[in-house]
Amino acid sequence: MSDAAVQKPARTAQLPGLSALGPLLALILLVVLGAFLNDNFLSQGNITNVLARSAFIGMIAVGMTFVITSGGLDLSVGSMAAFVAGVMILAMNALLPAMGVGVPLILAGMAVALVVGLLAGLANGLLVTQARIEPFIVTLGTMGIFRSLITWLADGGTISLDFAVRQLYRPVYYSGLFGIAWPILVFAVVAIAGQIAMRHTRFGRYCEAIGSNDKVARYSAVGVDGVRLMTYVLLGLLVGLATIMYVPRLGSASGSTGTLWELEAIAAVIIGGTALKGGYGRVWGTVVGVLILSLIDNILILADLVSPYLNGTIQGVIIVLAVVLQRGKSSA
Amino acid sequence: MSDAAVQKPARTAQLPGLSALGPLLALILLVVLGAFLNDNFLSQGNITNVLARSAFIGMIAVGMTFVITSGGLDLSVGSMAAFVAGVMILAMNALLPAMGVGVPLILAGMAVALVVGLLAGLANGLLVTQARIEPFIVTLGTMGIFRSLITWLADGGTISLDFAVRQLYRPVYYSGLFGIAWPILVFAVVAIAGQIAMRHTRFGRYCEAIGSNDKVARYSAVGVDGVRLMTYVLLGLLVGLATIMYVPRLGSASGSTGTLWELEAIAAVIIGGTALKGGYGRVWGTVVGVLILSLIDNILILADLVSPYLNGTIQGVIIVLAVVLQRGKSSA
Amino acid sequence: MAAAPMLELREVRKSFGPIEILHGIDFALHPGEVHALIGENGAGKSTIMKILGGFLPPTSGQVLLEGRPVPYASGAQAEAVGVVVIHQEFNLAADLKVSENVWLGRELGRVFLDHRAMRAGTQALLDQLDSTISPDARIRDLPVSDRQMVEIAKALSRKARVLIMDEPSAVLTHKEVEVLFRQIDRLRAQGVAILYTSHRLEEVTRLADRLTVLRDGAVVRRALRGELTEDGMATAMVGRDLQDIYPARRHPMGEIALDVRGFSVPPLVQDISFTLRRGEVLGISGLVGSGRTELAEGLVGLRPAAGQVFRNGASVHIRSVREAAAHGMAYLTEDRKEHGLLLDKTLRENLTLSTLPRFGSPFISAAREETALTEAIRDFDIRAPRRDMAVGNLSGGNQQKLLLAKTMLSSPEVVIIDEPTRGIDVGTKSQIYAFIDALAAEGRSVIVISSDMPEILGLSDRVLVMRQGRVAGELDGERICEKAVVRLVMGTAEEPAYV
Amino acid sequence: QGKKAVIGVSIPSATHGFMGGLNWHAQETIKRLKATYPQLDFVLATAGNVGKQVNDIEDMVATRNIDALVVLPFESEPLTSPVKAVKDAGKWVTVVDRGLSQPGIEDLYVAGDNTAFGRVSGEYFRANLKPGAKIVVLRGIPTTLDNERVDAFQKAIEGSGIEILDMQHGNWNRDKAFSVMQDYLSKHKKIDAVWAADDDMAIGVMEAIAQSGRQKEMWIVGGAGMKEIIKRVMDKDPQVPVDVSYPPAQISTALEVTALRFVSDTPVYGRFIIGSTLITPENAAAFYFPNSPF
Ligand SMILES: Nc1ncnc2c1ncn2[C@@H]1O[C@H](COP(=O)(O)OP(=O)(O)OP(=O)(O)O)[C@@H](O)[C@H]1O
Ligand SMILES: Nc1ncnc2c1ncn2[C@@H]1O[C@H](COP(=O)(O)OP(=O)(O)OP(=O)(O)O)[C@@H](O)[C@H]1O
Ligand SMILES: [Mg+2]
Ligand SMILES: [Mg+2]
Repeated sequence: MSDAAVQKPARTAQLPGLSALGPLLALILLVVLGAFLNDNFLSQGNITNVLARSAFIGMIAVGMTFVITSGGLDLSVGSMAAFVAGVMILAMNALLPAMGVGVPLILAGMAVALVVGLLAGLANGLLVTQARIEPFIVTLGTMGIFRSLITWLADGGTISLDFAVRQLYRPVYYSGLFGIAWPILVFAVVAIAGQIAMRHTRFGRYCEAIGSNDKVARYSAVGVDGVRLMTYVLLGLLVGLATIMYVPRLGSASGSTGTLWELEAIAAVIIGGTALKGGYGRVWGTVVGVLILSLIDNILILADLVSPYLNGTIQGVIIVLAVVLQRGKSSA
Repeated sequence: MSDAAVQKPARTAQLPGLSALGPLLALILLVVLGAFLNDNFLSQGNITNVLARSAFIGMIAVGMTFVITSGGLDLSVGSMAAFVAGVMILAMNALLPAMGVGVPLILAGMAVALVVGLLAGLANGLLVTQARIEPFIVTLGTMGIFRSLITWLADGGTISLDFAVRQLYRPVYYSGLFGIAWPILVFAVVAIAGQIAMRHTRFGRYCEAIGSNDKVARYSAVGVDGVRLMTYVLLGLLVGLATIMYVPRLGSASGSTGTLWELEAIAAVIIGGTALKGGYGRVWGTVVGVLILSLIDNILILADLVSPYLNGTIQGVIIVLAVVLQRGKSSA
Repeated sequence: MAAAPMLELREVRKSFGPIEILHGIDFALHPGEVHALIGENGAGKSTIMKILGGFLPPTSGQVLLEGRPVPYASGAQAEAVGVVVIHQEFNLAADLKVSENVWLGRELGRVFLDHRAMRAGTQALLDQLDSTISPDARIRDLPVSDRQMVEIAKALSRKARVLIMDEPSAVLTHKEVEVLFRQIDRLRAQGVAILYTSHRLEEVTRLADRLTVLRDGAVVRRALRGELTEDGMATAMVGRDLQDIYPARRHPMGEIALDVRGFSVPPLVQDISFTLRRGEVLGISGLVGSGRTELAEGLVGLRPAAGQVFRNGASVHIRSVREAAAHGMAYLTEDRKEHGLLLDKTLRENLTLSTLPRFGSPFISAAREETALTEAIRDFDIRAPRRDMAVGNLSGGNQQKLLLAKTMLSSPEVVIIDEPTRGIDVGTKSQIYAFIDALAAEGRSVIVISSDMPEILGLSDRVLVMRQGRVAGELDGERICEKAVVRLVMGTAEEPAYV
Repeated sequence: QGKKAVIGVSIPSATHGFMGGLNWHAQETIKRLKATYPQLDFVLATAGNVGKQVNDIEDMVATRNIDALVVLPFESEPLTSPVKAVKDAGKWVTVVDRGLSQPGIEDLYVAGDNTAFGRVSGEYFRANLKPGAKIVVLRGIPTTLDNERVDAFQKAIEGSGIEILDMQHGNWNRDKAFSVMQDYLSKHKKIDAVWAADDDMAIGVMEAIAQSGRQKEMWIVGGAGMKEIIKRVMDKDPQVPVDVSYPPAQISTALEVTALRFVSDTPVYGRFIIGSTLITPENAAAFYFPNSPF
């Protein structure tokens, strides 16, 4: 009797269709376009530049992927980065007389960045999970708060790292290992770890479950609030890490540091195929999204365009087109 | 047998609980605070200023309420307003030689603003409903596009309305009826119409249904794409209307017109109690949200605070607090 | 008497807001026994189950596990001590895959997830259930019946001492129900205490060692196996005698209202042809996954489809439910949670959603909506503690009744009803059958898709059987009998047409 | 002559009036120079934030092989080392308007004078207001540059008995300035003068004052030299008695002088500081560019 059932065409799992590869396709098209527009586009120097500068947004976007996957949002990351950078520089300058210029001072600065990032993320996370305020509002609030705190700390101007310390710290952005710049290495590690965490650990699984249906997750013994909190803390930590790579690049922080990073990070996540409503996260997609956004900027410089005023138009069109390529998915 | 059901106290529609009144409470607290901090706060002049200023964001936020309620989002409204204002001014300046200074010219300008707004909204809506791209991405793209188009039209500078036309047009912002400024009146009409549309027409009901579960809406013979498209078109029209009230104020538009209006509008909607995920919209809440945001700015300037650098901190804290007052709801 | 109770309720009361739903329930589950809980829609069965499973706290009274107050305050904690619930509403994350759902909260693997082991474990469970669902399928893409099988697999994977099942069979066909029963028998033999509820009383007769009948939140009858006949149960539940629940049939039929030729709904449904007359009730039978739902959704424009459809002789192309409605066709979905009702909206908003234009233009008349709701509550016997409550808080059967009322509000000429009495109590079933009969009597045409064999047999003028997306055969008049239908459904013999 | 000399130009994008003017002058000058000197090529990039500007400069070096860089730093500190890297790579560097935080990097420095901008304004207030006069100030976007201007202004009026009632950020934005001024007007019964510190903000301020009908009560000093404001000064508008120059055309000077370096042998090293002057009805004509968008 059960033969009938066996005869039924076994329903096979769908292959990752064209839709999943959409952003990748867009990325490849951009690379081809770039190579076509300018011979130096594929030079090691240019590739290093593009990848290294993607690293900040990239790390943040990886963290953002978890937040969004679990149904949250964080608008504060740009301001948070500015704030963390400011506090980090102030701390290093303050410790300088006591510790002198040296690796310990740099390490202390890095520790400060991570701790401040963690605390900032914790604040967001607690407001979301404990006070139960919409993430949009919480992080809109903290976005303003961090931004104004850094402006205030900088007295409206710029907080600069002591010049001697700066010289010692510079290589963290500008040099690297085996010819690969540090930010690229760190970003790669974060991305791979993120991808593994999303696909192969409980944490990633729980983020997806919570984003898909938090009630079901709660019924299934998933510590919903804990996981949510963790996503914000993780994001805060990654903001701290991004700052660690950012400060040696520019050696200063001001009220305008990191403006609009949040929008770029969220855009990268969504372009990469993660659902804004949560429930499905794709870390490698986010990395592709970040690269797409960086490449657009890079290509705009490669070619001489009609008017710099129209950059935004081209950017906007490319972003939309990149997503049209994965239309199949979002229509589902 | 079925008596049991019928006997039940039928029509005791639930009283709006404390949670629903949360934003209202926050508004009242702010007013009390303002009155306490400065004697002029409740002066007619100040109240008129605050309300009239709120009108642009307010009208846009009313439209945004429908977009968000039906599960969408529009990040492009600020840039769209700048673009519409620019095109409107250019059109009026261009028509001036032919039409001369007069009411017909102003009316022509208004018509241009409405049509351009409508078309811009239509573009967003079609990309969302026909090309099936995530609203976040679509409107992030068009945000960049509109912004760069206005900058390009203005050649990086400011587009100014002809002085004589300006003089004729000014009263549309500065004067009013029965001592109430026009922008306030128009905003009030929009808000009331919006509230009625949300609560008492099919359109509003469909927006909520689509945002709540678009599949159910589709299975229930609701023209899901049509309604979604309508929300973007309506928002575009309201951006046009807001522009009509905005242009007579300063008579100019530039690349910096309307920056961050989108964030303010969305924040107002969410503070007002509409769910960011869609499914539940509250137009009067949005109005309260807009007023809260305007009042915070107003109070910050009227009161003498520690440092203007910290304005953002206070703003952020108040926004979060305003929402804590309706915590009950969002935790549900 | 059997061993000491495993799980027990003493004097349990439960109120939602000011309304008391359970009025002092005493109730016990014993190891190695199947205990059936039956009652009308809204009697409080699901509520009792949620209290037992730790998902709801009782307002007063005690819940005891092996004689001691339960050591859990949430469903998750209850599961940890072996009290497992299969909910009436699905408890699956739609974006996740089957195996991900089965293991949710108890994933295998130390640091990294052991995908292979979990997949294999899921496959083994599904095999045990004779199911062909892929462990890698996303829940979102599965039909309700498959989701129910996943729910069962998920529950079986938990090492249960107490297994509580809230209408697990409502969405299953005969064949799957058999599979389920085999599993229940196996667990009973292993000494698991099982609580079962269903509106199909023959299942209760087949399974239950012990029976509790609930009415309006109070226990009205307790019985042991064999003490009550199905009629007796129905009488105890409803509080009055029930006549034959199927209407005396046969109306004069009119001309052809719907003519479907060579209709395909990719990927499964191929080349379907049938006709439907005015005043006719056409039953569609088939296994889970045979494509009945796809066919129906294709017909009303919910899925892309190919082929010809004629309404009253005129060729029509229907691309959306709106167009279907314009041609007088309506479809009642089998998936009321995902496709049927807005769970966070009130009864009124749900009832009128598909027919809003009738309630006033440009402004909706709330008064007329209220009137319609009052009528729906009366006609369909919808039991709601409050009229302005969210539909998600209604009992499952009452949601189904509301969905029926909503579909019927459009007074369609041709109505396709997918699983009309899913989760509906016996008392109300006869009302719904009478209603369907009345539709036919008015000269409307009805298609009933059902996994409930007696229902197909009792209602249909003609039966269409589907297998693997194709028409396996058609039966009418005297040829409609259980054997013939089953044979076609299973594809085990040639068409018994000339018997 | 095989290879063209490439000059990279990196400036902030046109987010407010002054920068809009600067963008316009940059583009016009590039057009003109390209036409005049076919052996020159230009790469123009505009950036909305510091990070983007650093990226642009990196890209110009890596992909466009620039021979010279003309840069108006978004902020001084963070651009110092990226620009230094360009210099170290052997390129010509011209810095415009905002100096780098380390001296001696640039070959050519063309700038306005922020301190003078604040001081000249302050001195006008000091000379034209009685002790005890009350003024309000609108500040720009919180930046070092804004701080310099405000500090110089405050220093210039020190001891004059002029009271600053309020100082809030108007972000060099008309709309924001409008609403800040509206609030000042509700808050303060008596205001003798407004230092709007920027002509865009001055426009917003004037509208707010016009609305309150208090035009007679106070005058306004903006800054930068927007054509509408210069026109009013020329026309002896009592509300806008003077303006303070801070010419967006400085970018043209920088570009022209840099170009000169590549088309002739003229030695062009050095510093060109374009002072801020008080624009009065007498000299206004010299500052009036009716074709500029600014
Ligand atoms: N969260 C809630 N809030 C308000 N009322 C509720 C809630 N949950 C259940 N109820 C009410 O409690 C009553 C009992 O519901 P329950 O789901 O236990 O019924 P049931 O016996 O399972 O019925 P069915 O056979 O239809 O599934 C119903 O009237 C229902 O509306
Ligand atoms: N070859 C196939 N490829 C992909 N999906 C398939 C295939 N065969 C069947 N399906 C899926 O199986 C399901 C068919 O079930 P459908 O709901 O139409 O059956 P049904 O007869 O209505 O059964 P029930 O309603 O009782 O579940 C559909 O979801 C369909 O997508
Ligand atoms: Mg139930
Ligand atoms: Mg079906």
